[in-house]
Amino acid sequence: MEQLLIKIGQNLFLVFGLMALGGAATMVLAKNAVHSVIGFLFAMLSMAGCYLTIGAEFMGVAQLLVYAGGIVVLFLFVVMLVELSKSREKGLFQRQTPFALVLVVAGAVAFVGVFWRTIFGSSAAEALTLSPNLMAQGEKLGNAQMLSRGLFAEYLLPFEILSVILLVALVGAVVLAKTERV
Amino acid sequence: MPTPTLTQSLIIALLQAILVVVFIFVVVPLTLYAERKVLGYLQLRLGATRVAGSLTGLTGFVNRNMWKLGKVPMLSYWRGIVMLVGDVVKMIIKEDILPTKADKFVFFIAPAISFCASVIVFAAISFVPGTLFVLPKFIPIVGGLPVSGAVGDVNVGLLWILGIASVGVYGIVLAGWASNSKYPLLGGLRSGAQIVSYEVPLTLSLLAPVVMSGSLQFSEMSRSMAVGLPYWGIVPQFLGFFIYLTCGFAETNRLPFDMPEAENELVAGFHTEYSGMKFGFFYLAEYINMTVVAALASAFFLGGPWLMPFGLHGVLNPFFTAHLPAFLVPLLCEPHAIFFVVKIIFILFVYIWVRGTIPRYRYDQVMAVAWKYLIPLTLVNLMLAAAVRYLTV
Amino acid sequence: MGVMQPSALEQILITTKVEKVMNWSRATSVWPMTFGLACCAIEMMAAGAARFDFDRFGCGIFRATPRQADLMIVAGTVTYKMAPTIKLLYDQMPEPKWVIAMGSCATCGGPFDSYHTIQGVDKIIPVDVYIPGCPPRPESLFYGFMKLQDKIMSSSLADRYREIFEEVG
Amino acid sequence: MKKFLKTLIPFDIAKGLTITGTHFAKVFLSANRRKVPFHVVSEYPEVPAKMQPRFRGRLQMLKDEAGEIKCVCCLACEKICPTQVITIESGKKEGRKTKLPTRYDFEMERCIFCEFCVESCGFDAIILNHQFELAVYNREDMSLSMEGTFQNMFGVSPVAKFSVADEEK
Repeated sequence: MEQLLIKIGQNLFLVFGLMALGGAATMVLAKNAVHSVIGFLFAMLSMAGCYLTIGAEFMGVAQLLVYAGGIVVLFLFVVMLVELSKSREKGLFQRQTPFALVLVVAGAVAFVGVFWRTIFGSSAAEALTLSPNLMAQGEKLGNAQMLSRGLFAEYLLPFEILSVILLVALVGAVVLAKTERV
Repeated sequence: MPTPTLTQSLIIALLQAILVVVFIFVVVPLTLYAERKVLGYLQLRLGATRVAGSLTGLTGFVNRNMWKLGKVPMLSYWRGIVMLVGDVVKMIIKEDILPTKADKFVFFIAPAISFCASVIVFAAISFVPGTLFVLPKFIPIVGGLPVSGAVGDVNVGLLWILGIASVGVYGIVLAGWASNSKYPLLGGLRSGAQIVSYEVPLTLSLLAPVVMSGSLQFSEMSRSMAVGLPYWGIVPQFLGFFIYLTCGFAETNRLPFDMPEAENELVAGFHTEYSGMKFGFFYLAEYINMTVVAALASAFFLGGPWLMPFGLHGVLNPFFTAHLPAFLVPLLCEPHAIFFVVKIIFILFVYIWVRGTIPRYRYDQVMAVAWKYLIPLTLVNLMLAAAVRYLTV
Repeated sequence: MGVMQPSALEQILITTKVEKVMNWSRATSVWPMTFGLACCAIEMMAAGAARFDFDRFGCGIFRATPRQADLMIVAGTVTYKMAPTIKLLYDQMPEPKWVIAMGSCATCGGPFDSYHTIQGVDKIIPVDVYIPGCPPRPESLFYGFMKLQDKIMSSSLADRYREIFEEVG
Repeated sequence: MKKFLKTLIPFDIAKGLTITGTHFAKVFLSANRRKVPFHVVSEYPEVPAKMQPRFRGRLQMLKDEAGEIKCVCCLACEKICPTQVITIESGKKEGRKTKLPTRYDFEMERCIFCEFCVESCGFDAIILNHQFELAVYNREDMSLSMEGTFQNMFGVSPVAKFSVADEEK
C-alpha cells in the first residue's frame, strides 16, 4: 500500500500528463463542440497539475488563471453561439480534410524527429538541462521571482518578440472583422 | 514530532477535507437563515418565525399558552432556525427533472463543476496558522500527529484561489448552454462576460495589499499585517477595499449585480431548468463563494485572519495570558480562529445588507462600472501602493 | 370538527417516522412560484410585503421558475387563452407540488360566467386549497396556506402514489 | 467631471445603507421584547387579525330575539346580486304573517363580497360578518345553506386549529 502510494506520488507527473492527453483526445474526437471545449478545459487543468508536480507552482497557477479561467471561457463563448449542424459549414470542413491530413502527417514526422533527437540523441544532456545561471538563482529565490528573472532578464528579447506577434495577430483579427462589416 | 509517512499524511489531508466540508455545511445554511432574517429586519419585517405545525406539539403547546398569557414566547422570533433543516431535506427529496432536449452529460456536470470549484478554493484558506489540533494517541494509524489549520498553505495561496474561482464560471456557462433553452443561455452568456470582466479589477485590487506586504501566502500576509502595515489593510487601502467588495458582489452574482439569474428579465437565469438538489448545489456554491470572498477580505484588508482589530493584540495579549483563566487563553489570545470567523460573519452581513438596500443595475451599467471606473481606479490604487512600498522599504 | 385533536402524548413525544420528517420539511419550506394573473396577485404581493410578511411561514422565497417551486398560487382570472400556459407551468413543476386557487375567479370563474373564462382552475389542474374572496385578504391567504401546510403534514406517500396511478389507470 | 466625481463618491449609497442599517438595529433590538415593536408586521396567526368595521366577510343570516329568521323572502337580494349566488325558496309557517325561506342557498365560491344584498335588504335580515378564514379543501364546502353542521348560514363557521380567534371564545 505504502509503496504503491509512493510510486504514484513519484509518478504524479505522468498521471497528470496522461489525463491531459485524455482531455486532448476528447477535444479532438468529440462530436459536440461544447464537449470538445470541456475536453480542452480538462487538458488545461491537467497541465496545471503537471506544473504543480514539478514544483513550478507559479506556472501552474498562472496556467489555471489565464488558460483555464480566461481563454477557454472565450472559446466556450464562441462555440456556444456557433451552430455547426448547418450543412454548408460541414461541407467546408470536409473539403479541407485531405489537405489537413497531409499537413498533419508532415507536422507529426517533424515533431517526432525533433522529439527523438532531443531525448535520445547526442545533444540530449544539453537540451534537457536549464541554464546553470538560472539554476543557481533558483536555489535561493522563490518560484515567481525566478520566473520573472528568466522572462525579463535572461530571455527578454524572445519574450518581447512573442508579445509583438500576439499583438499582430490581435490587430489582424480586428482588421478582418472590421472589413467584413462594412 | 515524527514526520508522517505518505499514507498518514494522505489520511490527515482527507480529515482536513472533511473538516472543510463540515465547516461549509454549517456555515452555508446559517447564512441562508441569516439572509432571511436580516433581509426581513432591514425591511421592518420579521423574517422566518414559524415552522410548519408550530402550534402543535410541545413547542406549540408552550408557545400557545405563552400567547394566551399575553407574553411573547422566548423562542418566538428565532424559531425559523429549524427551517434551514427543512429547506435542505426538502431540496434533497424533491423530484429531479432532466429536460428531454438537454445535453445530459453537461447538464449533469455543470453543478458539480460549480460546487467543486468553490469547495476546492477552501483548500488554500487557513483558519489557524500552524497546528489546529493534535490527534489523540489511541487512533490506529494517525495517532499523535498534528492537523494543520489549512489543507494546503501554498506559497501562491492568493493566485490559487483566484485561479480555481475562475474555473467556477464554467459551471454557470455550461449550465446555461446545456439546458437547451433561451433564458438559461442568455444568463450563462451574461455571467461569463460579467465574471471575466470583473476578475480584472478584483485581482488588481487584491494585488495592492500583496505589493505592500510582499507575499502571496496567507500566513505571511497576516504576519506582515501585524508588523508592517498600520494595523489594518483597510486604512491605507481604503479605496482598494471598496473596489474589492464591489467586485466580490459581482463575482458571486449577488444583488445588485445578479445579472446571471436576473429574476426580472431571465426567468431565473442559468439555473432555470434545474430542480431539486442540482439547483441546491448552485445555491450552495453561491454561498460558499460568498464565504470565500469574505475570508479573502478579512485576510487582506481587515488585519489578517487571526488578529484582533486595531492592533489590540499587542496590548491585550500579555494581559490576557497573565490574568485570564487557562481555558480562555487559547480562545482569546493569538492565534485565534474566532476573530477570523467574526470578520467573515461581518462581511457576510454586509453582503445581505447591500442586497437589501441597493436596487439592481442594468446590464450595460454593470459592464460600464467594471471597465470605465473600477479598472482605472484599481490601476491608480496599485501604482500608489507600489510607490508607498518603494518609499518605505 | 373535522380535524382530529392530537392527544397529550402526541403533543409531548416526537414521533420519529421518516415520512413525518419528510412531510414536515416539505410543509416548512414551501416555495411558491411568482405567478399572478389579475387583481388577486396584488393581494399576493401585499402578503409578501412588510405588513403581512409571507416570509414568516418560510415561503418567502418566491421562485421565478416552475422547476424550483413547490406551490402554485393561481391568483386571478383564468381565461381560455391563459389556460394552456397554466397547465404547462404546472406540468413543469417537479413533484411534490401543490396548488392554491386564490379568489373567486380561480375557484369557479367568479363574476365572469362567460365564454372566455374557465369556470374554476380545477378543471385543468388539481387544486388543494380554495380561498374565496374577491380578492381575499392576505390573512385569508395565510389561513389557506396554513390549511395547505396541515394537508401536507397529514399526507402520506402511499396516498399520493395511489392518486397518481389511479389517474394513469 | 462632476458626474464622474458623483459616481466616485457614493453618498447616496451610503445614505441608503445608513437607513436600512438603522432599521436593522432597531428591529433587532425590539423584536423579541414586546414593549414597542419597531417592525410593522401584523403577526396574524399568533395575534388575532383586527378587521376594519366595514370589512365584508361571509354572508350570514340573522335571527331576531325570538329566534325567528328575519328574512321575509322579498327576493331583493337575489335580484340585485351581480353574480347570482343567492337562491331563495319561500314557504309558509303557522303563526307567522310574512313568508319564510324554506331554502336559502349561498354559493360562496362565486360571491364577490360587494355587499349589494345587504344594502338592498329592507329588513336587516342578512349581514356580511367579519369572518375571513374561509379557505376549504373542497369546492362543495363553499355552497352554504340553512342546513349543514360544519358551515351554515346562521353562524360564524368553526375554523380549524390554526386560528387563535376560536381559542379566545
